[in-house]
Amino acid sequence: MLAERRSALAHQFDDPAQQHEASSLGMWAFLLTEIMLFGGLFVGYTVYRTAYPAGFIAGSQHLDVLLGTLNTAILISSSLTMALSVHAAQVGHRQLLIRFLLLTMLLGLVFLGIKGYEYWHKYHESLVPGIRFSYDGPYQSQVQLFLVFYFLMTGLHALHMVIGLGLLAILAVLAWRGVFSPAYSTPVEIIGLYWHFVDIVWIFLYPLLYLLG
Amino acid sequence: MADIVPPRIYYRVYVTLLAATLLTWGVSRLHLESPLGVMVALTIAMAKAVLVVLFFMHVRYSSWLTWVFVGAGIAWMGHILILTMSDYLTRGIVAGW
Amino acid sequence: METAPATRREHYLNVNYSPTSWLLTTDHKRIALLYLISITFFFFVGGAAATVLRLELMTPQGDLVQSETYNILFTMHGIIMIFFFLIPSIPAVLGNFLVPLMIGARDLAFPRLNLLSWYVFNLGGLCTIIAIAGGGVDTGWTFYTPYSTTYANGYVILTALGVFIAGFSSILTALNFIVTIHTMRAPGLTWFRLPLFIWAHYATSIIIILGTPVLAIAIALVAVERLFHVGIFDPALGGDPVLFQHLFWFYSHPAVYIMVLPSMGVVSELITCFARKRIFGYTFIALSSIAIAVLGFFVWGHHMFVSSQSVYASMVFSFLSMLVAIPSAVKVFNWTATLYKGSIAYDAPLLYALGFIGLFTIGGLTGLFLAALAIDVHVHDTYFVVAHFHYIMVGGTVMGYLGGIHYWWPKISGRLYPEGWAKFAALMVFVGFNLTFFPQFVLGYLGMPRRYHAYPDEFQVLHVMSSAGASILAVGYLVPLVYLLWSLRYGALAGPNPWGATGLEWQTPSPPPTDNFAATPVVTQPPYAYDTQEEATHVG
Amino acid sequence: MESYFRLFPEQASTIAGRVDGLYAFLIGVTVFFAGLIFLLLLSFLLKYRRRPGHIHLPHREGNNWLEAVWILIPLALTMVIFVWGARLYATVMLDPPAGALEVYAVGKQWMWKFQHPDGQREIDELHVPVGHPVQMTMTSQDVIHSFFVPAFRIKMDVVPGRYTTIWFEASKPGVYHLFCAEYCGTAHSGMHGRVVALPPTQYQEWLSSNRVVESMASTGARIFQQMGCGSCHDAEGLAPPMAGVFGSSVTLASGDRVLADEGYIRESILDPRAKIVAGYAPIMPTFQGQFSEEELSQLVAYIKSLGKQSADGS
Repeated sequence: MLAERRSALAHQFDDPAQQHEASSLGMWAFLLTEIMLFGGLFVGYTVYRTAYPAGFIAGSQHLDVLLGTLNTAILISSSLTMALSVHAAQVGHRQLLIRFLLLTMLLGLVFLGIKGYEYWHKYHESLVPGIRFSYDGPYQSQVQLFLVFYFLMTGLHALHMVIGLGLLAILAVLAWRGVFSPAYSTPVEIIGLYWHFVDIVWIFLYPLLYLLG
Repeated sequence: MADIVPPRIYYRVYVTLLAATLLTWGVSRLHLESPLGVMVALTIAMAKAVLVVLFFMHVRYSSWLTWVFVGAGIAWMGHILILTMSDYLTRGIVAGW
Repeated sequence: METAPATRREHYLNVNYSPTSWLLTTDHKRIALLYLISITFFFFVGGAAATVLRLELMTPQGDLVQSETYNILFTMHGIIMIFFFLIPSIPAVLGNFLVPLMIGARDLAFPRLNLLSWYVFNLGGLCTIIAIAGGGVDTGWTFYTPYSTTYANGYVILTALGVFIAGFSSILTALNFIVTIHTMRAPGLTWFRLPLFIWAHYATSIIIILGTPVLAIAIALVAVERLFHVGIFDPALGGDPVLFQHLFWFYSHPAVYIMVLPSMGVVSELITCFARKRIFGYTFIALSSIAIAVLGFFVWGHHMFVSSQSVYASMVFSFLSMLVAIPSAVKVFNWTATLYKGSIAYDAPLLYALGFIGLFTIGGLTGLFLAALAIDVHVHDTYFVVAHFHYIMVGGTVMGYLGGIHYWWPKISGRLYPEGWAKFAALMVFVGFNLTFFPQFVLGYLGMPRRYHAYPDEFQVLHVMSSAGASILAVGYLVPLVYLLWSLRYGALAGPNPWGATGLEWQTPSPPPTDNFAATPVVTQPPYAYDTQEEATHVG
Repeated sequence: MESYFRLFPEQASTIAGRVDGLYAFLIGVTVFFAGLIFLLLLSFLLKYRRRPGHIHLPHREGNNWLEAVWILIPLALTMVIFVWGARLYATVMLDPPAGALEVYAVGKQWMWKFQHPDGQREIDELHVPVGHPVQMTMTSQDVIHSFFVPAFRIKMDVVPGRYTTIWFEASKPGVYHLFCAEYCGTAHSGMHGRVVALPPTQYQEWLSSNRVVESMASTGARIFQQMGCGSCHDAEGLAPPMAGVFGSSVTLASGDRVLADEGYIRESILDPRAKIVAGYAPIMPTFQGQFSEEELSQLVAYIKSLGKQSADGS
């Protein structure tokens, strides 16, 4: 029922092509706002990174490069499975679509698991500014500033991942109900755009946070 | 409707992205001088992002309007960074910070 | 003559009267009315705060309210008027109502997002109202750090959350406009046949999309710093308070253009209609809207000339600020030239439009004072600034908003407003406004700082003039509220096109049917083709 | 009555007249363009009002020459305004004339605290000589304030965590308003004081009648002693010697060079490891939280005085 209504052409559009164009353009416009949302944080990061290079390098040493690299690979893999999901939807291969969507979600969950482990580890090391923080080494306030940005940037990114996982779950259910077809794969495509965007943010976070020094 | 991209392109892009990740990690082990190291890391990140945008996000096969939107995003991101830094980087010249 | 409602025609207002048909509507016209109710409420809340401020300032001593209260009042006045009235005013009410009508579409591209944006808006408003009811907040609408993060009193986080949430409602509206204008124009409606109102809304939407998220993140950082006591902007922990100003003004300067561009769009419509003439320099006006949207992002540092920003950066920002004056000047000259050899009818909407041109001209020219570095050093954070931005935001935006409400009222309600009362109100607003804010230019140059609860005696005469003007202004705002409500029931039936205007919105009945047009219109000529129309039959 | 209603503020500094000159020019521009627009609007409204028998004339959609005129003329004018404003701004914001009197200011909620080089302290009142440049070095103990003297046409934000500077030269004896122009909380409007500009001889009298035991630099020297700063900074090789540092260009361990100004000295006391001087180990502990802003400025004044002595000596 719901499925049928969704696949139907909304009353304000003339034809499916127009609807598809509008949806995809809408997602791109939304991604523009997302870029600027992260952009504010990137500006803050750049300002302080320039002002306190040594302190930021010292802060970066407290991150686990191996886990960061692993997570980068996982997220890139999830982008691949997402792209393959879109392909499966476009060619109308329902089983493959469901499988790739679930795989994407699985990879996303692994990413969040590793991220959670890193957070937990920071908590144990008392390196969570504002919650549990004690640090006696050099550049104390600058290391704290670095970690504030680490948590803000990865936290905002993780929040986007969680939202993305929710959207993927909805897609998986809809796919299971057989909503998508070669004539109607728009939702998979636009949520795919969102997922890839989240991937791109991480592609920048990885060198900026983990690979200093 | 969007063109359908053959999966083998996705796989190729995927392998390139993984290789680039390894590369950037490897380069970071070399502990290059501060500006150079950052430049290399950011250039690789930029290249990876371009690959994702062009292929995974289908921009290579999309209308000019999508290109405009992507361009606007990059331009505005650069703009807020450059104009803000124009303050911070010229402060030292004057007394103060 | 319109036939009496005996032959009941179905339109968007009478199609269903149930409360849920309003609260769950996805009709852009109904959502526009929902917004109209919300922002009118916020306008009068913000206005009430201003009334107390003006009363307090009649005497140099702080005798009517305590300093704490005064600070809360001007903060609430700023936050409510800017985020909950001015920014949504024209886009969310007139824009929502007219964008699909003007481009010949049945609705916006994402009607459910549109409804969501209204709920999000009210949620943000609710947070702010709760913060006020609980005792308010005293950061100023600018939330400057480290005051807001460490020292301020009251519900800073809740208010910040309100502003944050409201930001997303304007993002949703803007996203809808951009997509709708790109994909849903009627056949034949090319970009350079679009009404200038649409161009203005397109430009505004660009600013909202690219700017609002930066404000959101800046405000979120303030909340994080206040909540967790980590130094992001606090110098005691290695932060930089000036960074907040950069992030804040990156949005909040372009926000001025979010407020005034739609108003310029309205004025373009009004001038052509009441001069019965094609607009002069259509392309220049259209492109100047885009130029303002883009250049508007390059000038934020002119709020920071004395903030300890680098002298060189200040010079760059001053230079860029000068450039943004040009597209504004282009618009004013073209509107003036449009009246040349027209056939001008002095209806109330035109009076508002003329008021807009006059006040915006003053507001724009005084903007040059503030962009000129050495003058800004003296007048920064004085009443000169207060006067300047009220000329732009009230003299500009509110004039355009009221003009637009009057002009499209017959379309929205199907009824005519009483013309005599409307002219009277327009005059009150114009006179009251100038009396309120012109003396503030003088005050500012004399050195009266803004946000002062008490002040030295020598400023009193000008303050009293200003307060007197404000009382006239208040009448000017209350009168339309009364007669517009009155006209809903007693106004004469309007008919589809009472002004004899061009534009697709006038080619459908008033009020329009839910789907806007019986058949999708086809556009064959440029906008404002008053010269190809038959001689107007409208009697002015 | 006259003092209760005026259109322009008093001119009491050397730059006030120059700022007013630009202001007058801008008023001229405003009156001209606003007047032009109003006159045109008014004449069109009257001449082309809709009336029976009024005929539509042939329509013009635009005129590119006209557009060029009203783009280029405003552009040229704004460039004049920009250059004029920027030059004047550079005069006010950049370095003060040599030999300026250096006064330190600390803003806090809700008062101004000043200290003169010879050690005189004032609260909410600042005595300055007429005809001699004064440089303010300012910081804040809490939130952002702004030092604003309308009669001098100067204003500068006073920002916590850093020094900001502004200079002026009073040109007319008198008592002038000093306002805090950046909103700073509950008693923001109560944070005002007076600037008393005195003729040089009276200023000297005022200084001597307020004779204090110590100049700022000697207080700074005493703090330097008490805190044991000398045990490293006076010892060979442990820490950089302080003599001659101020105003010099310091090479850092990172290879960068910085100018040793007030801000650098302040930062090096509070966050010694932020900029390590080349050739020294990062052994200095932070003094964050151990000095008031006044004490910091006294230390700065002391180190500044050492810089000058050696400069004189060499």
